[in-house]
Amino acid sequence: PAKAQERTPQDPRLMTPGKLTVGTGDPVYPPWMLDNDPAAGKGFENGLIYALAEEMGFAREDVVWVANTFEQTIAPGPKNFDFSIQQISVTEARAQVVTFSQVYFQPDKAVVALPGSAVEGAKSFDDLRAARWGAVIGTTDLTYLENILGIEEAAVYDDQIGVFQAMQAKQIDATVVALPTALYVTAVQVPDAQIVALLPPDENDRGHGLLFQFENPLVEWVDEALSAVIARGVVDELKATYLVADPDLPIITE
Amino acid sequence: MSLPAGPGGSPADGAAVRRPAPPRRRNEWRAALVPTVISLASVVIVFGVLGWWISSAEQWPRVKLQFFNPEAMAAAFPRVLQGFWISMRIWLTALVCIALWALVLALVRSLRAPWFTPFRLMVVVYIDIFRGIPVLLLVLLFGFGIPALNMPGLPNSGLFWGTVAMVLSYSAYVAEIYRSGIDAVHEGQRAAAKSLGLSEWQTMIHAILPQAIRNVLPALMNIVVALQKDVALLSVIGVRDAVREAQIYTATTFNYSSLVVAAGLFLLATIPMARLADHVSRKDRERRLQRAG
Amino acid sequence: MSLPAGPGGSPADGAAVRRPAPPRRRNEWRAALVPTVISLASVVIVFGVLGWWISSAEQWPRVKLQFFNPEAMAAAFPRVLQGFWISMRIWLTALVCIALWALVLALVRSLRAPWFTPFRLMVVVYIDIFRGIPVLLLVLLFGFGIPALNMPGLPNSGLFWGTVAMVLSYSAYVAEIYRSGIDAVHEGQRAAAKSLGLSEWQTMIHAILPQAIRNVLPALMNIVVALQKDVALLSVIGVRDAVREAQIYTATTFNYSSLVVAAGLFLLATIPMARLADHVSRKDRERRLQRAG
Amino acid sequence: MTPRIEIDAVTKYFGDRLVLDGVSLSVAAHEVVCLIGASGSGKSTLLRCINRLVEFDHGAIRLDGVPIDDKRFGATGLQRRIGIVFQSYNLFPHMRVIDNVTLAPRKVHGVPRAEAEDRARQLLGLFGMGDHATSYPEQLSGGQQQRVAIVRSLVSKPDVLLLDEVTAALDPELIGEVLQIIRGLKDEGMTMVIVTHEMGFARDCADRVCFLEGGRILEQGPPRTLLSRPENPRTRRFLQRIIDAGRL
Amino acid sequence: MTPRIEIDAVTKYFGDRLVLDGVSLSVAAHEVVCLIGASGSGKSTLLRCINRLVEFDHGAIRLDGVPIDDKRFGATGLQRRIGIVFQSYNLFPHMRVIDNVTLAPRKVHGVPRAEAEDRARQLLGLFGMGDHATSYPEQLSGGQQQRVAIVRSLVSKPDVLLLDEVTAALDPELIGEVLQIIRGLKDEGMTMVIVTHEMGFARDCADRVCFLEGGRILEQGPPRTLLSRPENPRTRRFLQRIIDAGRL
Ligand SMILES: Nc1ncnc2c1ncn2[C@@H]1O[C@H](COP(=O)(O)OP(=O)(O)OP(=O)(O)O)[C@@H](O)[C@H]1O
Ligand SMILES: Nc1ncnc2c1ncn2[C@@H]1O[C@H](COP(=O)(O)OP(=O)(O)OP(=O)(O)O)[C@@H](O)[C@H]1O
Ligand SMILES: [Mg+2]
Ligand SMILES: [Mg+2]
Repeated sequence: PAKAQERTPQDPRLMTPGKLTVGTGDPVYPPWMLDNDPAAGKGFENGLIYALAEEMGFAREDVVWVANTFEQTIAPGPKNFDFSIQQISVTEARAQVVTFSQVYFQPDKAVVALPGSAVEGAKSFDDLRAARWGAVIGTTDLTYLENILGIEEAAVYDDQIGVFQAMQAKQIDATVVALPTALYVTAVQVPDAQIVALLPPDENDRGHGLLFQFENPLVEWVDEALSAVIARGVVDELKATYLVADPDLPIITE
Repeated sequence: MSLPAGPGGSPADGAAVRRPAPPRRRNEWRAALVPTVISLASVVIVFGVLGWWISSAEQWPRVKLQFFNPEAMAAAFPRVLQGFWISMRIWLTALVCIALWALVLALVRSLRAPWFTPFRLMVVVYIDIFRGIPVLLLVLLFGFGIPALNMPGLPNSGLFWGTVAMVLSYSAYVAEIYRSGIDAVHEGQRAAAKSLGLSEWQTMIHAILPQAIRNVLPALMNIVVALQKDVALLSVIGVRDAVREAQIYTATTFNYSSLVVAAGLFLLATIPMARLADHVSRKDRERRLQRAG
Repeated sequence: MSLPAGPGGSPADGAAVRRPAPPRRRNEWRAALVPTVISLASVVIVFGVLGWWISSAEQWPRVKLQFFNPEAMAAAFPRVLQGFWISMRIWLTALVCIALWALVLALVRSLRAPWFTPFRLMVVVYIDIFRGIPVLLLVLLFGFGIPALNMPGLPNSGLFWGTVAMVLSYSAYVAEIYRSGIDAVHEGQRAAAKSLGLSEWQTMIHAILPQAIRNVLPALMNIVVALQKDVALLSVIGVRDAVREAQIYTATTFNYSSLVVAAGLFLLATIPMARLADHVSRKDRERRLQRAG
Repeated sequence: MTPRIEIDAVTKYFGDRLVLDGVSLSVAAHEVVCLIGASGSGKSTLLRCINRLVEFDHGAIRLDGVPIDDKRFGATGLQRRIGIVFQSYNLFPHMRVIDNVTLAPRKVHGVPRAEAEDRARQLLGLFGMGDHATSYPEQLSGGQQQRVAIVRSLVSKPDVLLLDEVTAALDPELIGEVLQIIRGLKDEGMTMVIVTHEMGFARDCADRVCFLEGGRILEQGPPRTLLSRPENPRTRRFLQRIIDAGRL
Repeated sequence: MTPRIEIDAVTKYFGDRLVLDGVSLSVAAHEVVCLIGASGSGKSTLLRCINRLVEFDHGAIRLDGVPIDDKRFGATGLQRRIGIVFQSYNLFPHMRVIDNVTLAPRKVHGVPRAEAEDRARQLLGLFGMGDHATSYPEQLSGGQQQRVAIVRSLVSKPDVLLLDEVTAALDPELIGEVLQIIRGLKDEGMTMVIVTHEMGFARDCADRVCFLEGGRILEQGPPRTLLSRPENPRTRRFLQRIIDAGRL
């Protein structure tokens, strides 16, 4: 009977059969999720989850959100969620200790700085290398700075607020962030700051995926549902709603 | 004139003639008045100039907005207070456990019988290691590692194991403080207790420890105050203490005022305690000076 | 038989008859052997069972993979070592500054002249506040707040101001430790120094402080060790110390072994120091027991 | 009759230093023996060997014929029967006088608090310290502290009292006070071994005086004989120096 | 001739407690005055007033006619001219003997180290401590420590030496040793004020003995007179108790 219930909302392999338990950050940031409230369904990531849940046969109220710190999400041992969504990039090393779904989104990177900074009017990577950089720990932004731009001594902060504080204190000139985050920060949180340029994607960064406990058997089922959702154009729709960029921004490629 | 004056000569204070002693000179206060005024004035001036200088900086309003914003403080207060209760509960629990476990460590390190030699050594190693390893790592190792092992019979709560890690780490520090207090108690006290027939254990409890702890009260207060804030380390394993709540607010609003609120709450809790410890030390010292009959 | 034995009677030790004294009893070691063996064995057994129990847990390989993975350690090592040098540099600089500034605070709090009353009060307030506020907040306030003010003439390096914040905070703790050491120096030492014509200042420097610091060596060692790890707090303002480098590795690979590497480096630095401090204390104590002539 | 205390060729090393070199001495019940000798001659060490504060290397010490490390004494029997008073009093500064005195009865001998305090108050009263039961030691004068220390060692009704330079830290007036108390104990028949520098007191009070040097008893005898006509030249030299210092 | 030290109706309170009650005393150059009296009678306080370790409330103390708080002495002039030795030695335990002795000359009086050490070694040799210059105080016996303390106060060539129960913590043999040294100082003409409980020494050595009680000088006179035929009944009672204690 258990086998028969697999791949239904009553799947015994779920944290709580009948519920889809989804981990996320604490707090959650726009535009990934708006208003620090995943359950409201406003935002790119929670929008995606509700579409996915529907695809898997869950009712909207059967989606249960659990807030976790980054450390809790990556800790060994049993997790308190079926999977977690938190702009987590899929990499080889990480895949040794957790299991990822397929990639659902590959963000562009953007250079953000205050007006009058050293990166304003930069035309090439060489121009960018002359500036002082900062990034947030646990993101692929730092890897991007080091591997693509070749910046050695980037400062690393706990969160975006640290990065922008350092910018205002004139301790760094600019940062690289995922474009959606850049859009939100420059629009709402630090209106002074602006997107200076867009950067090409990192081939080694495969993009965001859902994070499962290592060798969680649910992956197949979720992957299938995710493919269906992507095929339906849901992701593109969400991108258009929450993650649009100014088409006139300059792009620096080398 | 090397001849000594006789008892009758020179201004000797005869026992028969008894003048009343002049009253105690009361102008000590007045003597201290001028310097007090001057130094208070200098303090006011120094701080005034500093304050004026800072607040006249062009960027001051922005910094003020981000660190000392009354509205943000008010908004953050309820959540931070809620976290503060959690901080306090963990803090008090950990304090009790640390006090006891550190005592065990210190006692083992202070016992003299040959039976204890290897245990003494173990305690030295324990202290070196647990003091040397960053608490953060211990919290991660215990808070995630042990529950992950999924051992039957062991509790599974990250909070529990995180607190255990804090206790193990802080105990190493406190044990060293206890030990310095115990070492400072005079050897004669041990001899006296032993000669009364007290066992080594009773000697410790009744004779040595009460004196040892008084010896190191300020250092212990340091630990008590530091621990209160280090409870925040448990936030990596998901505990929402005061600092964590403040940081969540900070991260969402890009405003540090919530941390100032948390700091205010900590001060409210620690300052009375610091004053109490001072008071105890002072009374102790005074008793030592004042002698009856 | 209440009559005392005369000098000639009973086994009196005549000065004329001189037997060689029996040699010192050397079996103290042997007396300690059995308990040593037993307790060592018990230690081995306890740890053996614990180790076996943990490593037999079904999930142990996974925990081991994330915390004690030799490959990850090797991979993280160069970056962590690089961060470790930064930690060490900040640590040593801060240690020197803390030692001096805390000394000033402790001295002001210990001076007796009425001139100093308001300054004494200020120091009490300073200690209460800087000890009570989370270092994290101070580091943020100084590391971001002051440079953001953009004041002419002030450096705007976050590292500089973050270190200043650490120094201000830790000095409050160390000042309290110094003070307890100063209070423990016997009053007679002050009187002696004063009677030799030493000024209050010289009395402190030459007579009181050297004794005070010896009194509180273990508590000071605690601070030295704790500070080394708390340098990691500067990482919130972007400093890449050993812990931060380890965390970066952890965040990219989801593997905590890098933190174990950092812990190992810290232990390498602190254990020899702790042994040195113990050695100094022990020699001090031994000198006190051993008397010439 | 077996002597109350029998010290039989006791040898003690501290590290490699020979501190007691085959000391033999027996003390009868109700006898008062004074130990005199230069600083470092081993007087305190000998006294501390008797109640096992110090473990010796060779020889034997017997109390009423039973070796002091015999199992028959149990954990605390020896301490109950042999009290010691130290030069520096060694009262517990964090306890009131009454708690200092009743600590051993209550914690070691299991006497109920009320009973222990009754007896303690009675003894304190006897020694003129009735009013100070609730004072802390630091609030008392040296003589008062020393009296409390004596009461503390008497409260368990020991058979033997060991006194180690109990007057050395006192001023002359207080010395008189404490010596008077010891005389009283002698009159009541207490067996005592007393280390003292008060030769006058030794002369008045002791049944026997022993002169120690270099960890050996060089000479012993009734006080009148030993203090006035010492046989050993070293004893003579020691006493001469004491006389020079204005004592005796 | 002005007296070397002139104490003129000095009154001192500790809190509300009257400790010195209008004490007047003058000490001529080369005179040795002994202060005796019960514990708490104010002897140490009087001594400490003389070199300003304690500030008094009323009255005046003059050194060679100059008030001791006069600006003419500067910061350290008084301490250079008046040395004091304490009962508990108060040597600095973290300094070697030679550093203890040369601290004041080097740091206060600006004597170069070599010169200061030369003089110190010479004095230490004089007092039989030449071999112990590099020992730490804790490695010395009480008598040796006390000798170092005396050397330390003599090294700046003071005109007056104040001695506060310098033998109280010593055993009788060491007492003799230290008293011998003080006799030597007297023979060299040092002006001294000595608080002592050694009546024998006071009798031999003092030019005058003062008996203090309750912060007042009740009686003073040449030692033979005061110690043998005291006029004041309280002095008599005090001396009687000392005699009972076996001293004098
Ligand atoms: N715990 C100890 N460790 C090492 N040596 C010690 C110890 N206790 C005493 N000694 C040494 O043993 C010797 C005898 O000491 P003891 O205290 O018995 O002498 P004493 O006759 O009582 O002298 P005093 O009159 O100074 O009290 C001394 O040389 C002393 O330094
Ligand atoms: N610093 C102080 N604070 C308060 N009271 C003090 C202080 N120093 C001394 N006294 C008190 O002043 C009185 C006189 O003390 P002082 O030390 O001069 O006596 P003394 O004659 O030297 O006695 P002793 O023979 O015990 O040394 C005592 O009652 C003492 O308690
Ligand atoms: Mg002794
Ligand atoms: Mg005195």
